Amino acid sequence: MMNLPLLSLVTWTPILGGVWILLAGGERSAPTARAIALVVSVVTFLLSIPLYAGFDTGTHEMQFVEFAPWIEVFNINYHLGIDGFSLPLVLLTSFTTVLVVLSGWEVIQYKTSQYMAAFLIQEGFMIGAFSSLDAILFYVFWEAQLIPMFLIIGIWGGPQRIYATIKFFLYTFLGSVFMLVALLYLYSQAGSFAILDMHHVRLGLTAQILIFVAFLLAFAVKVPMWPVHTWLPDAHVEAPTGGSVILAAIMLKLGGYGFVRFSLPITPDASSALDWFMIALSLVAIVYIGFVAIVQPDMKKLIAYSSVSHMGFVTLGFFIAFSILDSGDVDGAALGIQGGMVQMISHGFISGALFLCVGVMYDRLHSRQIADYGGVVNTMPVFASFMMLFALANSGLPGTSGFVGEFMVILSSFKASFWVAFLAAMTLILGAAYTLWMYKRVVYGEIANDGVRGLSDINRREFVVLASLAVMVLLFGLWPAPLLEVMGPTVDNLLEHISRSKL
Amino acid sequence: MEQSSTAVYLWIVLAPLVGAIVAGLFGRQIGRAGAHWVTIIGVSVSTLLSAIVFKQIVIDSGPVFDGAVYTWGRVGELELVIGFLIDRLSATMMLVVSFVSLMVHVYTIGYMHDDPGYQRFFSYISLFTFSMLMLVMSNNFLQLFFGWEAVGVVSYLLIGFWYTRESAIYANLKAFLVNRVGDFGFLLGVAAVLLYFNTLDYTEVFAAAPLLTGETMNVWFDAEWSVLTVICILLFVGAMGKSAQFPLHVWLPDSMEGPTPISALIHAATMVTAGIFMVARMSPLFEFSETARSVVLVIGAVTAFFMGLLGLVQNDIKRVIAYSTLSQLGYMTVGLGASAYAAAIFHLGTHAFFKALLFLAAGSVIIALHHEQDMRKMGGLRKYMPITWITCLVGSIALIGFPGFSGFYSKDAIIEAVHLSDIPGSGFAYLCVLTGVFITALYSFRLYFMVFHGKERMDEEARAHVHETPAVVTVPLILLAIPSVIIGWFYVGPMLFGDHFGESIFVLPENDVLAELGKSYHGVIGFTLHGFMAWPFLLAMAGVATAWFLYMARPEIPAQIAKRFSLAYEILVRKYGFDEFNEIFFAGGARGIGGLLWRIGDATLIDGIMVNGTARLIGWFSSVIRHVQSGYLFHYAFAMIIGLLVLIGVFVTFAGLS
Amino acid sequence: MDFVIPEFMPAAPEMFVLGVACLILTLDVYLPERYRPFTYHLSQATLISAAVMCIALYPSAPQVTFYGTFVSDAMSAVLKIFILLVSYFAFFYMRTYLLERNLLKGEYFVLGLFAVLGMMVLVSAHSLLTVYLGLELLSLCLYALVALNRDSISGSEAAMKYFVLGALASGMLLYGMSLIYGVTGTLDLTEIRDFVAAQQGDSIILVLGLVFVLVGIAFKLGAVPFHMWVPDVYEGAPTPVTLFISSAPKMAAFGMLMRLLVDGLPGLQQDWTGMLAILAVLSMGIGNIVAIAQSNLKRMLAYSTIAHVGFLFLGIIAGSPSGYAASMFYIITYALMSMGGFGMIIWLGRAGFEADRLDDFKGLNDRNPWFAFLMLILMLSMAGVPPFVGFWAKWSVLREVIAAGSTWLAVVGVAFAIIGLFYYLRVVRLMYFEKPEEPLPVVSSPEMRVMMSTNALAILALGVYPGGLLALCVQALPG
Amino acid sequence: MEHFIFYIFAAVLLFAGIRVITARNPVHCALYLVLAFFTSAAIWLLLEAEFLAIVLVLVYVGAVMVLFLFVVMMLDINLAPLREGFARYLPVGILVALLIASQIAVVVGAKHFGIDMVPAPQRHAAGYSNTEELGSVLYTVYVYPFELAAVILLVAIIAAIALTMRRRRGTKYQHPSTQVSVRREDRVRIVKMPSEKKR
Amino acid sequence: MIPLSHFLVLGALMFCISMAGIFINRKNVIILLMAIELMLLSVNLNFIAFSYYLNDVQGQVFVFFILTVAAAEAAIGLAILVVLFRNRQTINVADLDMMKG
Repeated sequence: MMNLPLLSLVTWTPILGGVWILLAGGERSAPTARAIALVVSVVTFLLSIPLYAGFDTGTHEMQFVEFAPWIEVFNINYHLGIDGFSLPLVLLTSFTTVLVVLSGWEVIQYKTSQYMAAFLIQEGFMIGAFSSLDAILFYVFWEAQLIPMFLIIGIWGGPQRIYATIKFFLYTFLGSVFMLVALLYLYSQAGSFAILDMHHVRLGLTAQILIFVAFLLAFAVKVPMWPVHTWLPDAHVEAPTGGSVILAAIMLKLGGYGFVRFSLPITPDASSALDWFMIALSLVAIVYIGFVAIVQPDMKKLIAYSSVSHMGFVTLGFFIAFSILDSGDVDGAALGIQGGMVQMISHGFISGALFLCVGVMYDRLHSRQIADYGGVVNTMPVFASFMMLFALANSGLPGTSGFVGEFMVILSSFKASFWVAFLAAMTLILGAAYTLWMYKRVVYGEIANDGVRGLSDINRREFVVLASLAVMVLLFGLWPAPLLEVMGPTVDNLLEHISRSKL
Repeated sequence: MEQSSTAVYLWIVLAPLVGAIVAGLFGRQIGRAGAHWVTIIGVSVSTLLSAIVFKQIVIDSGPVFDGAVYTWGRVGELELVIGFLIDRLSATMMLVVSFVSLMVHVYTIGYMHDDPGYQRFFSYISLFTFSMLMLVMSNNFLQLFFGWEAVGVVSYLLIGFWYTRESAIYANLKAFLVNRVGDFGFLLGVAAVLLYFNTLDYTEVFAAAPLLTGETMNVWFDAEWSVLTVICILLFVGAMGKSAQFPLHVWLPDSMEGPTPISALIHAATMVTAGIFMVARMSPLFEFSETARSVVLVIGAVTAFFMGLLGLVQNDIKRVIAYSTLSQLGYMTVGLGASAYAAAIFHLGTHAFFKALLFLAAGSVIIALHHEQDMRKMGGLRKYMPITWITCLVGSIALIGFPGFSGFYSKDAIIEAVHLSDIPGSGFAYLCVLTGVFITALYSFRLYFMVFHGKERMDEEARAHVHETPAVVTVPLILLAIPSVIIGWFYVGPMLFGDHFGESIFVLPENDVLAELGKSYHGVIGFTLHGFMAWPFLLAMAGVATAWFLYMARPEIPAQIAKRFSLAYEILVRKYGFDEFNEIFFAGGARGIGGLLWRIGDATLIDGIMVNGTARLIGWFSSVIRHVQSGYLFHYAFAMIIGLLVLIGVFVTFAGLS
Repeated sequence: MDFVIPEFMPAAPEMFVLGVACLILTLDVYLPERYRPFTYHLSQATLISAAVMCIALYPSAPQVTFYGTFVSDAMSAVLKIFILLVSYFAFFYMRTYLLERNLLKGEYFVLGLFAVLGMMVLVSAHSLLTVYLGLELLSLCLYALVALNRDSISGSEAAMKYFVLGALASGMLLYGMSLIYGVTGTLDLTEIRDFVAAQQGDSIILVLGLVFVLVGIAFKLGAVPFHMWVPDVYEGAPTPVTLFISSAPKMAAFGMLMRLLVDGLPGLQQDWTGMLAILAVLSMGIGNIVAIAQSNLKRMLAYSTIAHVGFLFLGIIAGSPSGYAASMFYIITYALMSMGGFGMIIWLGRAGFEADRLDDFKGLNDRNPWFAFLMLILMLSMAGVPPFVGFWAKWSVLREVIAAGSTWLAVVGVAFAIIGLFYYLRVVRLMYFEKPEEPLPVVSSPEMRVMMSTNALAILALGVYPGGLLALCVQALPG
Repeated sequence: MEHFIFYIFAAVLLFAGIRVITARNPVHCALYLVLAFFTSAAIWLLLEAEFLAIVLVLVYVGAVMVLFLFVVMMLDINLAPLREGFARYLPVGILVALLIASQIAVVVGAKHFGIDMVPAPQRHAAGYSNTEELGSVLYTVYVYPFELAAVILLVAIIAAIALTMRRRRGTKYQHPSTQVSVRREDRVRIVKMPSEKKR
Repeated sequence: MIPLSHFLVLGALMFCISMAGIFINRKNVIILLMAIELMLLSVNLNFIAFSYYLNDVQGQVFVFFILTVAAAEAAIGLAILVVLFRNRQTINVADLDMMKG
């Protein structure tokens, strides 16, 4: 088992599967395309399970490392490996893709094979990005995955899809090219593209700050942080359900992942010098966006904004760590960073689930406007209970995964400053306000119109999708220990690393 | 009987949960009977076991149990666990909670028997029992917070049970949000605890508390606050939310919009006591912060008095009881503030019984009148439904604290305690609670007279169908009436002056008012008799008399008073305008800010100017530049030559000069 | 004076091409109509076999012959090989296009071959004289090719503009050469280098000459402000000729740049670095920005060429062998991409219908997914999005310019790359997100399909594994 | 003396050059260009480049300029509209030209190429032949460029033909092959007839 | 003895005159071609002057080739001119603006 190149398999199976679909799939053969897509995604998921089973939680070292020279001239290598940060995200990706394939099952009628192929290829690229240890390899995966998503939004999206998707592509590209410059600069300093070597290159403060800013552009756009978040609502609203799910559940995580993999370890001094700035941005995201979400008339937009707000906790958790470290409280810092990571995973489940819920309704009524609904519970009780669970999870109810991350981050931010914690904790009120108010208007109440009256409750396929997510949400809410255990050593190592100045 | 193990405690908690899950997920399969059987069995199991535990811990004064069930998560040295702390306090609470819930379950069979959401309702209330038990049995702040929020959610579900009613779903959202405001403070409190104690485990925190008395933290720019004060106040904010203390009380009356007196009862008798319990549990912290306690004291006093006043002008039978609940909660809080924790808990217990009794009675009245809740359409019911009448009378007497009835012992103790307390604000509090007694008597007997006496104001066909309610309703009434009368006799001694709570409640000797009180305590009889000579009794009697005068003898006067003091009346009817204020200021304000940030911030500034603006700028620029490409040879040549000129100028001439 | 027969072998490919060209010329006159295809196949065979000869004669060390007027080194060999291969593709497209519109004339291939000869001379020139002659040979052929479709109004106009501006540019080049000659007293590039290295004091006249020479180079590459001919010529010329002009000669021009600046005037490096920096920024800026406003694909690609030239300069500005290698990699891959782009236009068009409006690509995904996919590859590769080779091209020049310490240039570059992405995406958007104007399926000959697919998939393949080509370029330019 | 000659010719050359680009009539322009060629040929003679001077006259004046004139005549362009709006661009043109000229002149002026910097070489001996010297290197050292020049000329020929030659209807061509291969029978017919009787 | 600089300045002047001729001349393409010839002439002057003062024959050789190429260039230029005239019936520079932007 262990001597198999698992990571490569997990990365390339879906990509090759996608190509296979494209070759096999004329437009006639939608059923085949679906079948292949499902098989491939499930296989990928199964392949990713041994990663967890065989993962040694005792060490922070990279595991399942694969190494092969790629571009010898510039010492660029096909170098894969995962640690406590990557593993959960890889699993999340392979898990979510299965659901996405299912969710698009008979909903997508136009160019089904291209749709399925796009998602599989996307999956491969994302897993590759999470598991590459070579900066350039990472960058290639990071950029390449824009292409399928660009097409997904543009081809299967809503009326404003073209504006949305081009905005999405340009925004993200804008961020990443500056990251590329930073990476190249680091290469000129470190003489190697290996991420781990970059971690140890010594840099002056100015250089660090410039690099940090370049990275920030890339990751902040991806996360997204205020004020570069405006692509997200558009993209989410216009994207097909599956697109929104992947976007929210995984692509945003690349941003957070970038922070812990690049920004913090490579530019620790800049990060601690600018942590006030990052914290401020995160708080703005949490509060400002929370308020904005309240008034959204469009469900997807509302969830999109809530994503921004929740991702604010991720960045907050990451950067609160520094001021805690100064007081020498390593556990407190660890609490913050782990909180951020947990928040990413749980947000993957919850926001994905919520987008799927909206998708379920959209498939029936072809509207995302809150005003077009009301009293859905009368006709779709089962669906209503699922959505209730996810709504509560979204508002951070203890016992659901949504609580864990926010709880840890707030706890640690209190260690840094009372007022940071105060503002962060506002999410308890705001999150509940926008989520449950939407729930009230959409699900509760008398049947609003004939559209709602004609609704049919979720079918078996949708049930499976939502139920599996519900299980995850509850599992990690009631027992996050395994997750924390996986990250533990990696986080400690990171803290130990960033507490040493590079100057 | 041997010491019971973790398994037992787990069963106490899980039995209702199992019931809830079964009834919730497989309600359709097991049917209505199945649903109520499975849940009732579940709750009975935990009631039974709680009783056993109660016997072991309290009566046989067995050892305190403090143990973890499983590790929820570990971050570095910090270990977050799910576990139980079973001492005299929690044992008592477990018994109260499970018993009342059991009653509710039974009663529900009758009350809800023709409701489509029968199974769902049972699963909710079982779930509620589970969360409540988790809350009281917790041995750490994490689990406490978990139960804390869980009960909040279940109340959200219960209030919104009839989800097609606009009022209901408005009320449940409001309830949840207001509770969230409380939890907001509570969570910060927990965070503060973690910061200063570096653990969330009760025992460790309490052990370390005395060491932190000197510690101060900087909250405002330069104001140094005692850490414990900050922690206690933050935690108490949570209690204010759950226990509906002023100004976070607004959700409770609306929660009466919920489907049934049952949900109301759930809130009145059990959920709202979570806050009281929590403060009592945190006594080792509160004891070290006088400031915090006076805050508690004042808040409680305000609630006790002003919420009572509101009860006077309500006509909805459930709302009257709801406000009385608020007022009584105020009493408990006052007790806490005066560090008469035992008294508070005691009042909590007695109140649970007689208030449950009152609610069920009201419910029975409502059923009898086919869901008519307006007291102005009632009257003279005593001949139609004697049992309800008697039990309701018992309940009311207990409520106003007539010596000998359970309410008297607990309430009187609190009043005395406040009298003895000397922390800032105690004087004001004493005044409030005294007058509160009068108010209490007034509104409860107003209700009693309007419903059961006087002329029958209900319409004809309603009267035709009025009759005593079935046994499933009346039996619980009787079962609750008995303890409402007698329970005080047995427990006033041990609970207030004995060591019923033993170590579980910690009081500093210098402010142990109950001990002070205990000096003059010579058994139940003496206490009772002394009650007849005390101010509270007289005030209560005055209240009853006034009620009789206004609503029996001269029913027209209230209207004139209302006209005479129209302003005061208006204020009361408007409930001091809290709802309007919240609606406009908070809800409206939030929506306003949101809209503003969205349209101005996101749409206009960021998207309009920064993003699309840049794009437009580049587009414009390009459409301008492209005209340089005029198509004319000479322009092209000219461009080349200018280029040449510039290059020569820069690299030859300037370079040559410099 | 005594005369020794010079070494001919290094120049064998050139001589071979020349010979066959003349042969074809004669055949073309006397061959009856039905044997005409033969000339085409013969010229294709010539290109391939010349390429083979280049590989066979791949020089281990630079060989200078013909009394220092000709040099054959690794760089020239590599450039020649790719010039020949690219021309092979170009001739193929030329034939398909001309056949469809029955404009086919033997002169196209003859002139094409002579142009190829000119490029080969240019890249392996070792004296100002041969540089000039090669350049003129190339340019004259191109002028003629542009105008060769005699009935096309735009063609003749384009040719005229191209000719006048080209002559102006070569006049400036000559003036510069005269000054350099005047100072150094020699035409041999190596001797010039040694002279400049030896001479101290102010080299202001040399710098003046350098300016003029640089103008000539910049014109050939189409760098701002000497780019004005590019859009008009690209639009006006017959599409296959545009394809030809935009691919192979760019490599030759790169070779010329290397010869004159790097072989000849390394002593003035900081001067020409500064000049190139100005031109690079201008080119990247103007090229990318104006391209946005274009509605004609040929013009759009013309401006994108200008932008690409700006990027190409970055590597040379780096001023290190690896930097030159990066630029070489850039120009080669660029040639591949632009060939594919124009090939798409040729393939989409029919007799009487030039598919050079952007709107002609609407809904291509519905009409023919495979070709839409190929075009997607081409566009994104030009935009520099991985995993296509265009990314590696940008990557390598950026890496070099950063290594050379002028990170600001890299930042400017990527900033303009973002603007560039916008108009490439517009093409993708038209193909994938819009409905076709006339939904008739796209017909194409099998060999056309093969050529296009090879072209585009090569870009993908090179993107997945660029190592080989990168290594080749690096070793082709030793320190 | 030399100076005098030089300045005369320089002046004429400049005048001719200016007139080339300013004269109204293209024919005049061509003729001024011819003048320019002549004068510069003379200046080259001062520089002892006799061969080139002669080539310039023969090839340029003899061939190229004739070609120009031929084209000018062939495309009979009406001269009237070809001039208006000329003056408007003149100032800026002159300005730029002068700017560049002055910048170049400063560099190549006396400061660097004055007589004291670059002394004039002594005259060649009487027997010296510039032609011979060129000829000796042209086919040996410069054989490669020479071939290239040949190719360029070839290309020029091909291009010129390909661009301009077109077969018109009704034009008559000679066919030498048929002319050569004609037989007597095709041309003359022998008729036998009896001779006339004498009376 | 005439200093080299005189020849060079003369060449520079001629060069600039011809350059000016190319862009101030808005009407007649033929004149552009002539201006180009003039430009080459000035370059030749430079080369010859240098080769004389350097006493080095290469310059003259270069001039020889420039003359050749210039002839070829003129031929092609005129050919293009003819084609253009046949298509457009004009050789007015200001009319050559079909393609722009």
